[in-house]
Amino acid sequence: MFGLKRDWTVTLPERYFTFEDYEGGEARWCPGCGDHAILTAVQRICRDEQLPPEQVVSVSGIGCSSRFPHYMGTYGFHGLHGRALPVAAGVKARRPELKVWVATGDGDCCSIGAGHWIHAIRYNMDMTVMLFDNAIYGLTKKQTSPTSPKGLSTNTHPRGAWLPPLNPTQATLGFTNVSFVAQTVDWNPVHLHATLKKAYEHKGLSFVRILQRCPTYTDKVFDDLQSDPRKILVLEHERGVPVDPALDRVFPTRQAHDPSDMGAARALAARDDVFAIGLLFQDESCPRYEDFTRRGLDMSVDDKLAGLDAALDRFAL
Amino acid sequence: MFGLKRDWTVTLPERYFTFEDYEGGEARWCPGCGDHAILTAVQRICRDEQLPPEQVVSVSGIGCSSRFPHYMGTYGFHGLHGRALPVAAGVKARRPELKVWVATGDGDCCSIGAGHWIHAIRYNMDMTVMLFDNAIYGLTKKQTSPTSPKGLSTNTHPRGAWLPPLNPTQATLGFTNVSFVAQTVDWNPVHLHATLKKAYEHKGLSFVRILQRCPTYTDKVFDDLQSDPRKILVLEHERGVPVDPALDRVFPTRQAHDPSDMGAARALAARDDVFAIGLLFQDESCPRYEDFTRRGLDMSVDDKLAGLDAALDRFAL
Amino acid sequence: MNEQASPFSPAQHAGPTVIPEHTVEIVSDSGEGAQKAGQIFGAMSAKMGNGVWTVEIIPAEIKPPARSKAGASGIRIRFGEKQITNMGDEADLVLAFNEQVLYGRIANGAYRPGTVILLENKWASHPDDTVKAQYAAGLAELNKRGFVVREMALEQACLAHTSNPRVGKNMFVLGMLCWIYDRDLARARAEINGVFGRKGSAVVARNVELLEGGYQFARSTLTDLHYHVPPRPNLPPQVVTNGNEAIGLGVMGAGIELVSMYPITPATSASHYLAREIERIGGVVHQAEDEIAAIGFAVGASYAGKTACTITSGPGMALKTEFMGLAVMSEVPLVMVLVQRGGPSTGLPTKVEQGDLLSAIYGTPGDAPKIVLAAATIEECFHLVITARQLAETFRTLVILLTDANLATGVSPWDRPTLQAEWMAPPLDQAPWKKGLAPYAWDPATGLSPRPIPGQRDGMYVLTGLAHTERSKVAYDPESNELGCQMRSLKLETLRQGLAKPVVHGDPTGDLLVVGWGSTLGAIEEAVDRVRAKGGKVSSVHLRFLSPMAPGLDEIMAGFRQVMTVEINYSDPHTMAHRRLAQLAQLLRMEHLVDVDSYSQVQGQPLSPGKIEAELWKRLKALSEEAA
Amino acid sequence: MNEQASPFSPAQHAGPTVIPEHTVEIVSDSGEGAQKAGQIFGAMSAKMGNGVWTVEIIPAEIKPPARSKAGASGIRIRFGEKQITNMGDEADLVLAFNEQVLYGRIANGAYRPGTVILLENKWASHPDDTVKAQYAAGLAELNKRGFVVREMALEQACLAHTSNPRVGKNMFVLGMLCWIYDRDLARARAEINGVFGRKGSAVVARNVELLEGGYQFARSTLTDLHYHVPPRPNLPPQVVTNGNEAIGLGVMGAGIELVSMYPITPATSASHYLAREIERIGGVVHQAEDEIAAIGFAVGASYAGKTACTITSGPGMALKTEFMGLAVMSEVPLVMVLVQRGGPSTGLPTKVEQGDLLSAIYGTPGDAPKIVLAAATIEECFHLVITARQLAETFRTLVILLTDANLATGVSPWDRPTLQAEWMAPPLDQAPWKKGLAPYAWDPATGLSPRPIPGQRDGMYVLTGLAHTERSKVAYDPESNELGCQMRSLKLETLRQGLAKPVVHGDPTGDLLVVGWGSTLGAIEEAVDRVRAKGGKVSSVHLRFLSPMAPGLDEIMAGFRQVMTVEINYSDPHTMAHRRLAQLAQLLRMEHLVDVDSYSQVQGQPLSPGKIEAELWKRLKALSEEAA
Ligand SMILES: Cc1ncc(C[n+]2csc(CCOP(=O)(O)OP(=O)(O)O)c2C)c(N)n1
Ligand SMILES: Cc1ncc(C[n+]2csc(CCOP(=O)(O)OP(=O)(O)O)c2C)c(N)n1
Ligand code: SF4
Ligand code: SF4
Ligand SMILES: [Mg+2]
Ligand SMILES: [Mg+2]
Repeated sequence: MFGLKRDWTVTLPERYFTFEDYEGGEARWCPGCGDHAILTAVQRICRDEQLPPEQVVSVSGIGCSSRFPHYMGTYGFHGLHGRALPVAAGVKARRPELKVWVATGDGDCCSIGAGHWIHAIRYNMDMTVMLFDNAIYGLTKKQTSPTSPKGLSTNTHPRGAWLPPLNPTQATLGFTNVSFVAQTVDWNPVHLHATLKKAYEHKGLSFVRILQRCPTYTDKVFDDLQSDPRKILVLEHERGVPVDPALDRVFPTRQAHDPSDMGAARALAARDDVFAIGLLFQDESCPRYEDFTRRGLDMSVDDKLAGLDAALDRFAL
Repeated sequence: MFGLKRDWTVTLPERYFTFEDYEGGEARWCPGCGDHAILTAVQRICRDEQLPPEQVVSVSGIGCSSRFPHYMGTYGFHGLHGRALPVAAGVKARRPELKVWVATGDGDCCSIGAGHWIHAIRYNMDMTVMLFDNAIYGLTKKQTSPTSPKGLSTNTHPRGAWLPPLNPTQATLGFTNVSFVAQTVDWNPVHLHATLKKAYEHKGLSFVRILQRCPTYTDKVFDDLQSDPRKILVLEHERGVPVDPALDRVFPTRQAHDPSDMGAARALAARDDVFAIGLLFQDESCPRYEDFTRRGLDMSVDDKLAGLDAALDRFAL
Repeated sequence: MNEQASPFSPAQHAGPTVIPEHTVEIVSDSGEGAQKAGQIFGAMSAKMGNGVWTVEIIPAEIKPPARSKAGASGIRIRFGEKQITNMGDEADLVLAFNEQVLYGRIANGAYRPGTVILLENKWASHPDDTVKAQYAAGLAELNKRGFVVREMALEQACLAHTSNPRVGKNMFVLGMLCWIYDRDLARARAEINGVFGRKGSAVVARNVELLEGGYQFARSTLTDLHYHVPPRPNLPPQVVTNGNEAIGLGVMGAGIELVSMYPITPATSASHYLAREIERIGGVVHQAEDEIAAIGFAVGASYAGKTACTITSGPGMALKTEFMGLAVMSEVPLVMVLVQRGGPSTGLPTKVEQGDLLSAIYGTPGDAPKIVLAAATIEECFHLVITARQLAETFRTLVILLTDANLATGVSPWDRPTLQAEWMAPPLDQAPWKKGLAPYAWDPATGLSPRPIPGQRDGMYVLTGLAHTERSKVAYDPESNELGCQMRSLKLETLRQGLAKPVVHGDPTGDLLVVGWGSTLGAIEEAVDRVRAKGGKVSSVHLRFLSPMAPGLDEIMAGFRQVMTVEINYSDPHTMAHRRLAQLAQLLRMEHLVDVDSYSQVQGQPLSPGKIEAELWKRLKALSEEAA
Repeated sequence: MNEQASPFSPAQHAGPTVIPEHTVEIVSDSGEGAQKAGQIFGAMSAKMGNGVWTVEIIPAEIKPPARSKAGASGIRIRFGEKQITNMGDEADLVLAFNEQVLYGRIANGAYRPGTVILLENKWASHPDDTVKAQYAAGLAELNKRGFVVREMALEQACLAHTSNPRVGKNMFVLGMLCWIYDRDLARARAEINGVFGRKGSAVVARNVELLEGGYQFARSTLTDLHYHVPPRPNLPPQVVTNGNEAIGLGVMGAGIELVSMYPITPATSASHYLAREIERIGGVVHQAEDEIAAIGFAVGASYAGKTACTITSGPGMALKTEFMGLAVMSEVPLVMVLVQRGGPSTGLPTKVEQGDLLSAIYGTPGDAPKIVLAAATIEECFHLVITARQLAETFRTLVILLTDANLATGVSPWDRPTLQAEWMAPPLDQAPWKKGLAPYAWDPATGLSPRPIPGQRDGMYVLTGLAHTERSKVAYDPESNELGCQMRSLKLETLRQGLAKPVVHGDPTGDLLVVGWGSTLGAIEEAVDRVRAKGGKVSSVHLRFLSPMAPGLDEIMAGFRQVMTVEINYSDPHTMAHRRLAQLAQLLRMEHLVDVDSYSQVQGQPLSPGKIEAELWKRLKALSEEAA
């Protein structure tokens, strides 16, 4: 941020933002909820990037995770269940300069919002989409979500969920115009931060699935991964999510993976013996929808009036 | 159908159904529309299988293709745009014995119905889903569909569609619990019939994407494939769609493909130099949702009353 | 005016009969060009100063078979010496390319005994006996109904000018109409040039030849069919559009830079028009993945300070219901144009109905007061979009603008608007927000509040659909919820108080008052005028604001013995003791406790002035019997 | 009854004061077990023959921080010698584990001057000075408001029986209540055994010890707080449920074999209950991917001849709007239970409101007549599901059953129903369909028609949401559309004519008539009774059928000088000249042209009898002043 210059001065920005500038109301998630860590990671990135809070918009649907905007000190849109992505796309359409973070749950994104999910990936508008995957409906108190493991007992499937869980990462990798897909876990702040930062830097829609602990309703679903960290497969690549040395002890299992290799990415996403974290796929060359929707933004009122006049001419007698 | 017995008699079914039994009103698609061929193929299969027309339900959304049920002589449900799949699933839920055909368009299935599409695949209920992919909104007169090729001029994108087309087959192969995915083209009745027959025989949801000509609005989109039939890659496998020798001259390009190989299936789906027809993937072991929803179907009224009484007991003072 | 004296110019013929107006139809199989001929005839008539209303007759299928009832494709042109506001009553003259396509029109009540039908007669000698028999039967049927059928060898006559009369006969027919209605052939040639010019001079020449051939043919064979419809004097500059094009122009006029839509009939053609044209004002059309996403995208853009609208029809609105509630609750300005069609459910997608009034007003769960307007004319389709945008932003809410298939597909000239810069949305405000000012700093007297826009420093807030305080903080306490509800409701009252009293058409008192809304304006006023001309004491009032309703209706209604609405939506027949009434009637009764009755139909058709007139006489008669 | 004489049995103590009823609250931080204690107390009281209404106080967050206003978690128990139909007015007695959790309750008007508050006082000596100060300030505030605060060292006293008083004190408090309200301790022990039995005898013993400790503690420290509430005589067998459980039981009683839902508060708990229990009748619960799919799945199952329902709340209904139209249009029987919550939009998801009446009736574009019922009691939640299923199948349409968060979460005993086989849906009819009989062979007198089911030979038809003939053939002609609309509307009239005239509560004539619907029944009638007991001429009538409305209301209303509705949805305050009224008031005005006024609130709370009573007196006073 502040680099020392030749004359030993630093350039101080006109406004300097602290972490607190990105804090909204007190976060009211349960103690131990993974959402806290995700919030902190995003706030840190905003601070590190010195984003003017008024230039940031966080958009969400409905769910525990979708309370996210309320806890940010930026502009926010806490909308309707499942509809974060269309709203976020609308925000970007004619305000491409705004920085957009999308917080969505596994129910919000993969169940009621699934149709928008496919299409948001295809629009590939520049925003960071965080899938808070706690494998459950949290806010409504423990119903099966598409990512709930088979057999999980919930209030809607008290004798165990019937179907194998949807794999959001694998699904996303099958959609069209997908430009950035990563995975991480809430319980490693270092990798979480690094992944979200990489996602933030990506030009296009970055889709980050975050395994998110819900101690209240699914305290056991990630037990496997947490008790045996070797099941976490850290992806390594020079163009991938940077792997902090601090991770060496925590997550010893590693694999080199070139994020431009879609076939390998899909294979990694499909594995159920390990959970791959890091950047699975990136392609910065995918067209971005805002490059179409921004057209005409700079037109003056006079130009518009002239345009309308010409439009009327075509109907004139 | 009629096998000669040892005593030179044949067993005649009590009722014998002719092709006409599966015909509804006169099909009112445009002359040359690919929908006609699909209808005929389904009617043939119903006849060949001697399905009592009252045991067959064809379900659709809204679109040209969704007129399909009206032209069948069976039960039918011509519902809402994008909602064929939930309705079909509801039909099967407690009537697993009914034979269900679903007719859906590229707009119906992949745009407004996309969320249901993902979940219907996951439910994997025993039905045959035919995606009539004409790369356009036909009924509403030429708007861009998710599968419209980039650059196609339509009424909503008169200067050409902006985004690369969604690949429905590739997407489906990324969903969870997918059990049958095939592709074919309307203009080869032999392969079309063979593919739909294979799909019909599959126990679970069979998803068949059919390239369907719309001479009225997208007369050129399949020109490439039609003018150069070598671009059609016919998949061959003993467990695949049987390849009729009649196809040898028409579609010379062949490839062996084991339909249990998901990786290869995804790679085939992604190819844009050729269009693979035949069975891309099949897995009969996927759980079927109706096996859960059918539970309790055989309970008598007395049993139910006793059950309810016991339920009340739990609240009794 | 064309200076050259044409050999076919009307002046050379002795006296056409002067008539105030006529209604003509050209009816054919799909693909025979009837619409093109009618459009040119309508445009010519408008340019010659007539009032004109044209409406296309569209088959339900995309490519219906030839010679089928359901396949009727064509056009109706009503034109006259005054402004024409609706498609009128039964046609005076019909040009038909076969007899089958007439049946559907007859079922729609498009003709009356006396209607002259010029009928292609090649079917009488058709090789297929079925066709021959059909034709004979059709002819008998038409005659039985009292239509004046004149069989004509149209294609035969075309053969002198083209080898493919099926394709060329439309211009031949245009020529015939030019004779019959004393139109300037030079002007017709100019139109043909405009329409076919791009296809090269040979095409133009061929069509002009057919035109002139048709003119000559009619002049020699239809000497008695020769009319003159005088022009309207001193017309201001006009544009000719249908209602959806007017909506599109209105969107541009309002400076709405984002149109977020999902295709649905009959709304879509407005978006088609905009997809081609909106770049003229630097806007874009977004075709979303479904209607929910369409409105969500527009809401997102509007939240971000950009003017956005969504355009849809009934089933689309049904899907938008939840987002409509969010827009109202979180006070996001949004314009939704609702081009109504026949319902319920998929209903009659291409047909006329005004059936979505109550669902527009009441369709959102909870108390969701919003502004609902209805355009009564094609011209209003333009102007009310601009009004709607202003209202949406001033009142920070959802504004629904209702139109219907009748306006959407009707084509008519209207006064070319004088553009105003103020119509356009103001540029994005990015000045710092007043520190400490709440994002919903409701003025307790009006409910209005200024709105922070992302990018405005110190304006940061989190929009939510949950109950919230003026700081947009989620609040579950009784007071906050009550205050929010009150402020949203108060805005409607603020608007209501500012609305002008509706204007009565006709005398301010009398026996019968007709209240209408939307596209029925022209037909209602025409019917009222006819009844009044014959002494009936009837007046009408037409509402543009449905929610809130303008004040002053109480007093207006008090001046009449009976009040009724005329609408195109369902009401139970009079034979039922306990009737469910038409939609506006229900609203008026609730608001005003006046025993408002209704006359309505759900036939998928516009109401004709004649039908309304008949109903008015019936009511007047009942009233006078009651009085006696 | 427990035979053993307990050392603590009430008989040993001299005369508790006999009272007709009391309302008690236990309020705590989340996780302190207040609800469990209250539930046991409520169940005991019901078993002892009291009328009981318990309602849980639920924090908005899942795990709110301790000692926070928004974190209040607890329970209210109102019990008395008569049937208790609502949560009552201000509490008589409150047990509070800290002072902070009381603020929200005070804001909700839950207490009155004189309410006795037994308050944990450990905070007075808390190590954290802020807490100490908060406690002191709280105490002052409570006293200032006139509450009778008694500070008590509850946790301290628990220490004699447990090392973890935070967890155990709820049973201690239960013991205290047993003393205060003269409850049979043996019964309490039995309840504890029932609740904790699965956790082993040690747990039961620990809790029983706490119970008895609490009893002794109260007996020695609260000698003046000692009441007896006599039981109701001759009670038929009772079940105790909340409204959502009653819905679940009703679904089973109706033999509905498929519940297709998507989670949404406050509807979901009905589906939770069913997910556990519906297999008892061989049914299943389908959790769909969204609300649209949920209703679509149910519609598909119903089309296939299986009884299905969907259960939802406001935002869910908004999404179902389009399918609701299809069900009406294509005449698919369907029950939709709508558990209302605060709106509009996401609104107040856990709070009480009756705000979805108009959107249930009018929310579907086009004319979509459907049947709308509202349950007024928990018992009706059970019975009206059964009615709804019968209506849906007989009238071949959508039936919406309205309940609300008040019924959904209130717990009260009701008469155990005597089960009837006819309640259950009949078995699937697979007999051949009568050849040639149309799938919509509408009886022109009633609009009713028999329905073919897939699998029925010769019954094949294609259901469509397009306008269609009785053969279900798509039809765009005027007559077919009009006929279909009429038949669907006629069905409502057929039902209406069969409905019994609503019963007036109170005298058939008088000054003021209150019309209500839904969960307000108990509070309204209680208020009416109080006013009547003091001589006010007020009566009430409560509607179960909202669409169509039962006949006879006209005559009933004519017997009163003024008619008003009492509802929990938005209406403008009286200070506004032009008011938007509450929802039923709007409907009554429209149907009956009577100047119906409304009293309504949107505070997220049930209306208490006291509030209603006060309003009734205000109206009566105004009426008598008017008369003077
Ligand atoms: C239209 C609609 N349907 C249902 C709901 C109820 N609802 C709120 S959040 C939620 C699911 C939350 O699950 P998820 O998206 O996984 O988020 P989490 O709470 O687990 O973070 C549901 C069903 C709603 N608010 N709106
Ligand atoms: C809710 C809703 N939105 C929009 C429509 C209008 N609509 C009817 S069919 C259709 C698209 C048809 O395209 P596709 O699904 O590809 O079918 P095709 O006509 O090409 O066979 C649309 C948008 C509708 N009927 N309902
Ligand atoms: S319920 Fe689960 S997801 Fe929701 S806040 Fe609590 S821990 Fe987090
Ligand atoms: S418009 Fe296209 S898809 Fe529709 S019927 Fe005609 S050819 Fe077929
Ligand atoms: Mg979740
Ligand atoms: Mg299509």
